[in-house]
Amino acid sequence: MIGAMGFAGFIMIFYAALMEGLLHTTEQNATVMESGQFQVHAPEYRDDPDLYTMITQEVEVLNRLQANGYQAAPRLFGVGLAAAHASSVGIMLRGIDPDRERLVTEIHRHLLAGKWLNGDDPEGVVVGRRLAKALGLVVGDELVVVSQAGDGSMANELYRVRGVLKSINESIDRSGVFFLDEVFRKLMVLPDGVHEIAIRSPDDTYSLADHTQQIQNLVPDLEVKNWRELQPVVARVIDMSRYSLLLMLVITYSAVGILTLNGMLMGVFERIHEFGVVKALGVPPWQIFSLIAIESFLQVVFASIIALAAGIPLSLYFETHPLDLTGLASSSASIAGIALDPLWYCRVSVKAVVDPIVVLMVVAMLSIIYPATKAALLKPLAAIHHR
Amino acid sequence: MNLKLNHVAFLLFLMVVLSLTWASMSFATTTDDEVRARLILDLIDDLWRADSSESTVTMRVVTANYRRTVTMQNWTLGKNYSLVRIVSPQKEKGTATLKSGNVIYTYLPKTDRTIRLTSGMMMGSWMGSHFTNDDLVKESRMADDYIPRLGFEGDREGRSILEFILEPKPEAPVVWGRVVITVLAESYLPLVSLYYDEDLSLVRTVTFSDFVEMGGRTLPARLRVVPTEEPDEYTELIYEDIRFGVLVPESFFSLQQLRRQ
Amino acid sequence: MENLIQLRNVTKIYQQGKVQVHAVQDLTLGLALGEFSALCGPSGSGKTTVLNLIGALDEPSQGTILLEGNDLALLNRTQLSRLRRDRIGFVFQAYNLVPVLTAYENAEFVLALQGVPAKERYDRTMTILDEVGLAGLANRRPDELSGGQQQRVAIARAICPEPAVVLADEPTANVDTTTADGLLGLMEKLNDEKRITFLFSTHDQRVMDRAHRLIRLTDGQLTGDEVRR
Amino acid sequence: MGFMRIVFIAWRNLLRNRRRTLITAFSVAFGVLLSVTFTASGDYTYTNMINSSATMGFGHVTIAAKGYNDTPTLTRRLVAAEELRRQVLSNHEVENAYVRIAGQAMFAAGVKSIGGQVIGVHPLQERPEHNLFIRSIIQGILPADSESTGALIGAKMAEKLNLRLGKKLIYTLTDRKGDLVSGMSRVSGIFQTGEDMVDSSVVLLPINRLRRLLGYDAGDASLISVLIWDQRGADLVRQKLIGSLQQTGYEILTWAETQADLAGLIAIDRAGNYLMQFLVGLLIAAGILNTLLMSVMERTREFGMMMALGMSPVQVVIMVMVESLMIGLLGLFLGAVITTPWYIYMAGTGIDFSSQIGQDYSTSGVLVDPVMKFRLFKESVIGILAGVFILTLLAGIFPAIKAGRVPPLASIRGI
Repeated sequence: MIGAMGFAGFIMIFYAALMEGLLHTTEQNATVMESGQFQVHAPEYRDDPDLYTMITQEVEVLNRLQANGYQAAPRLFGVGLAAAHASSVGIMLRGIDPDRERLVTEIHRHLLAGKWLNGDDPEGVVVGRRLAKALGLVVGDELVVVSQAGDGSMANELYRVRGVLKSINESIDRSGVFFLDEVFRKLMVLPDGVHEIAIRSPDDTYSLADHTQQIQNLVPDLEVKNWRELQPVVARVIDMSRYSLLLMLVITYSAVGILTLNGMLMGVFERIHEFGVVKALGVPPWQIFSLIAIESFLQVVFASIIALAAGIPLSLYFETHPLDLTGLASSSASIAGIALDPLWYCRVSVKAVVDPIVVLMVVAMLSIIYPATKAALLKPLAAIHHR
Repeated sequence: MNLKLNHVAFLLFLMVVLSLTWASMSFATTTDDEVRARLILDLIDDLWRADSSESTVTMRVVTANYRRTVTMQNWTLGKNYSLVRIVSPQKEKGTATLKSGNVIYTYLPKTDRTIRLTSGMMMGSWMGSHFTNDDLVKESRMADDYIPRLGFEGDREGRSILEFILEPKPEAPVVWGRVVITVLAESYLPLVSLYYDEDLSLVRTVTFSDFVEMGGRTLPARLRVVPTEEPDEYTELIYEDIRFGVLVPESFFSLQQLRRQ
Repeated sequence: MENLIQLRNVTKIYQQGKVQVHAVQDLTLGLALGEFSALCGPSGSGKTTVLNLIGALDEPSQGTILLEGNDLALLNRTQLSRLRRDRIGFVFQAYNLVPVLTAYENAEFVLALQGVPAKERYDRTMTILDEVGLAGLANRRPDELSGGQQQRVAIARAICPEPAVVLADEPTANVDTTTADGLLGLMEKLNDEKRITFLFSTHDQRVMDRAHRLIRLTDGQLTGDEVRR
Repeated sequence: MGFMRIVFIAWRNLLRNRRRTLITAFSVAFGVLLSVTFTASGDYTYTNMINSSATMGFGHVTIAAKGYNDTPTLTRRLVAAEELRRQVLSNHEVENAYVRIAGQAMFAAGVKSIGGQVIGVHPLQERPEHNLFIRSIIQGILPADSESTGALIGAKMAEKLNLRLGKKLIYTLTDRKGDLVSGMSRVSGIFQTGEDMVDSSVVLLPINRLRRLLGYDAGDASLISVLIWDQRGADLVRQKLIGSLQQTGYEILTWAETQADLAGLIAIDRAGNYLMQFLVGLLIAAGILNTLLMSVMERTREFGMMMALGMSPVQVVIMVMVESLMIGLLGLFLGAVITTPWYIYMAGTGIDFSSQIGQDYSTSGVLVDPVMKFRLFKESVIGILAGVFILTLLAGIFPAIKAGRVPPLASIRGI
């Protein structure tokens, strides 16, 4: 009995942790992969991403954000052309500061081949997956980048492919070329200013909206958007998943509830004979009821301990050793253009651990009311002869 | 997806700009007006572009974000071939654009690469100017695409002028809704051309000035393009020198030649 | 008369915790066809052990047991299972009917195990039920029968397959005197009419009184063997 | 003892403790409900996504020029595509097939321009159910015929290029030799799928005009988009086409190859789905195991007695297994009873999440309606049935063996 309940609790904890992990991973993919949780732009930039619509005094802005606990990464963008092996493709040039970027996103971890940007290698660039395919690029290949620089001149320079990214999102896959920010500035003749600052909040204690407001207060003249506003489609997909997963969870909990009910009912009914004897010895009904209640409670507590003892370590294990579904997705998988990391992590949140235990306890205690009442009110003789 | 590719330098703006305006519209259609218009436009075209030419041009670009001045050399042969090579500034020296029929290449000396223009780059700015690459490519088709007629003939601002209205043919793949060209009545020298969109709103204005004698002809040495949306910006072309009838062989307009410094 | 059952120097030692219990010690005993005998002695004297050994439910630690001349030690589990099914009838102290089966179904249980065809099974079972006086209660479940009636079903179940011997472990322990008399009368009649061999274990005086042979056990040793009739 | 008798006794045993049997069966029934919920929403959603993506131009199966899938340029031609299409259509699995030209293009109007994707179609052949763009028309019509100057463009592109019905759209693309060519169309219709990416880049043009512009021969195209009756048959149809089509120089791909991202998403989602179902299955199996174990322990004496009477351990094991299976079957039955109304409701009406979610909802660039609905494939039903069957069988093994191990001795020594 305890074993069965403990097992149920264990499965529920693991299940809940997997669910949390799934939602969290999707959310992470939406933010940590590339966009960051928040982005700051010059007011008109998002409507018309012009090379000259920049955030000025970026050093001051970055410092202010960092002083308030936010990790912030500056980014520069430009459009141009990349040519290699006799073919050419339109590209989006992205100038970033790898040291700061690392604190905001995890794009540096999503390389298909080669290495991520490094300050020691100014000629090295990292390109998107489909772009590499379209141009037939492999790590080490030369790449000519052509663009119109900030002073109207022809920007063109020879680079070397340092790394090829895994699927990140549609835009990066097809056209992203990453440069060190100083390399980008030199090529594009843009001595100062940035187009975008991506931000990661230090903790989850505030809501997204609160953080957005707080950042807005720090940079009153700039436009601040959180990832839900930046990627409404992804936000909606996640919402939708959340609702359907919630539905699944409710149904699963009900199934566990029925099992527990079953177990508790059987457990009490089986011992009705015993209770009859106790009652014949003169124990009053309310004591019998409490006896059953306390016993059941202890059982559930034991079961919970088993559940926690088994469920938490397993979930924690899968928190660091994700289920690898890479083999299932032949090349990549994406939701609304955002690549999906085919690694399934557990996430051991308080909710994922407490909810199943609470459900278990509530169901168990509810389910003994009927048999315990019955046992308490039973006539001693009938009870002794019960089956 | 295709990006809005500005900034790939190409060619031979001269030829484009000019022939946009004065392309010889060589085939016959009906009205007397049209016949006359074609005749005059042919004359203008001859004025500018003999079988071959060699010229030096300075381009001045003024935008809200930068000003720049570029000097370049330009060769043409017939309607199909042209080659432009930048002489200054030093940073861009040697950058060259070759137009051969429908194909356009750009040579980048800094990286020693030649790039062929693709459809995605068509609407990009040429050399940071107010011309698009598309402007350069489209010229040869101007003749096929528009029907000219004389819209006005008489005095305007104290000068005797002719005003031609070019309407695109119904199925012509051109972006303009109408082009209006004003020339001096006695010399057929161009004064101004106006480009309208399909709703017949003015989109850009090209004015011609500084009529001087060059290469044995009288020509407007200065040409200025002003986009209607940004009236403070402009691109100006100034002819330093032009010679006609120079001997340039077809082989001159080759990829090998393009790379030659 | 040839021995139906032969125990030769049978010893059975149980390991109970750290203590070795000598349940049966060096017992030699023969049982003939048609006997109506009782193993008697106080609790713990080894009666049940002897029945278990004879019923092939347990193996002796030493000695040989022959049933109809077959050495039980030479048979494997399946053969023993078959032997029990075909040659031995059991009547238990606590009736031990299958609670979900009716009186009839319980009685025919072993016949069904033997794979006797349905028609024959029905005829034989109904005849026996009639003989034990339960023909009218054939469709009742055990919990709808009195203790005596349940034990009659158990007896019917034991004799239906016409076994060589019926082993009855304290058959009257759970019933009142009148019922016990009735049951003993029934078994006596079956022994008499059908020549079915019965071996009881008992410490019930009524049983001892009616047994034709009394085998006394004390602390697992044979202390008396008295043939009355 | 015959098998039927064992079944019979097992059945009686289950009836002995009806409440317990019923509750256990109900947990199985719940498992069925859960499994159906998981599987059916998956079956529905995946089919929906796959079919939607198939109607965005490439079909369930795509026949394209070799290498086209990797680098979809207009220089790669599928020669005599019209003839190939006729051959494809003779397969009865094929619902329809469309010859299309698809490639990158630059679209311009006035001084504005935008890069995008051109799809050349036969307007008279196209059917709305196989063409997302036609289904999504909000203004005007598809070009009248394959020679027409009309164009069907996305609402976002219309907005960006400032276009209305009847306005001129210039497109520039690279022809079969790689030269730049331009064409002109007038907007005949505007569509809106709700996804900005699609609505700002796709333009449908009459195929014959494109052919002339690109220098293609009359029967040439980029690809044949094959729509089949049932998306699950894509691989099969592909194999069949590979076997039956003459000519060479083309490749045949399924949606899983042309829409690898979508296939990946579905594969991962499905794996997650299975894992969740597996966990729930484990739970339910544990419930059955618990019940059976309890009932076996209760009946230790009974098993001992039966074996004393000559029943073999194997028969006892079978009996308990049969009990387990019966619980499973009963659970299936109850499951069908409680699942059917739920399924009927969900297959018909579904749960509408649109109040929680805005309108332009899409996944992997394929539109999905925000209604959670059900659909169950035959093989899924069989899967669920088999799953429950195996589950109850597995759950029964341990208690059954335990029952079979009961020594017959226990009975005689009892009470």
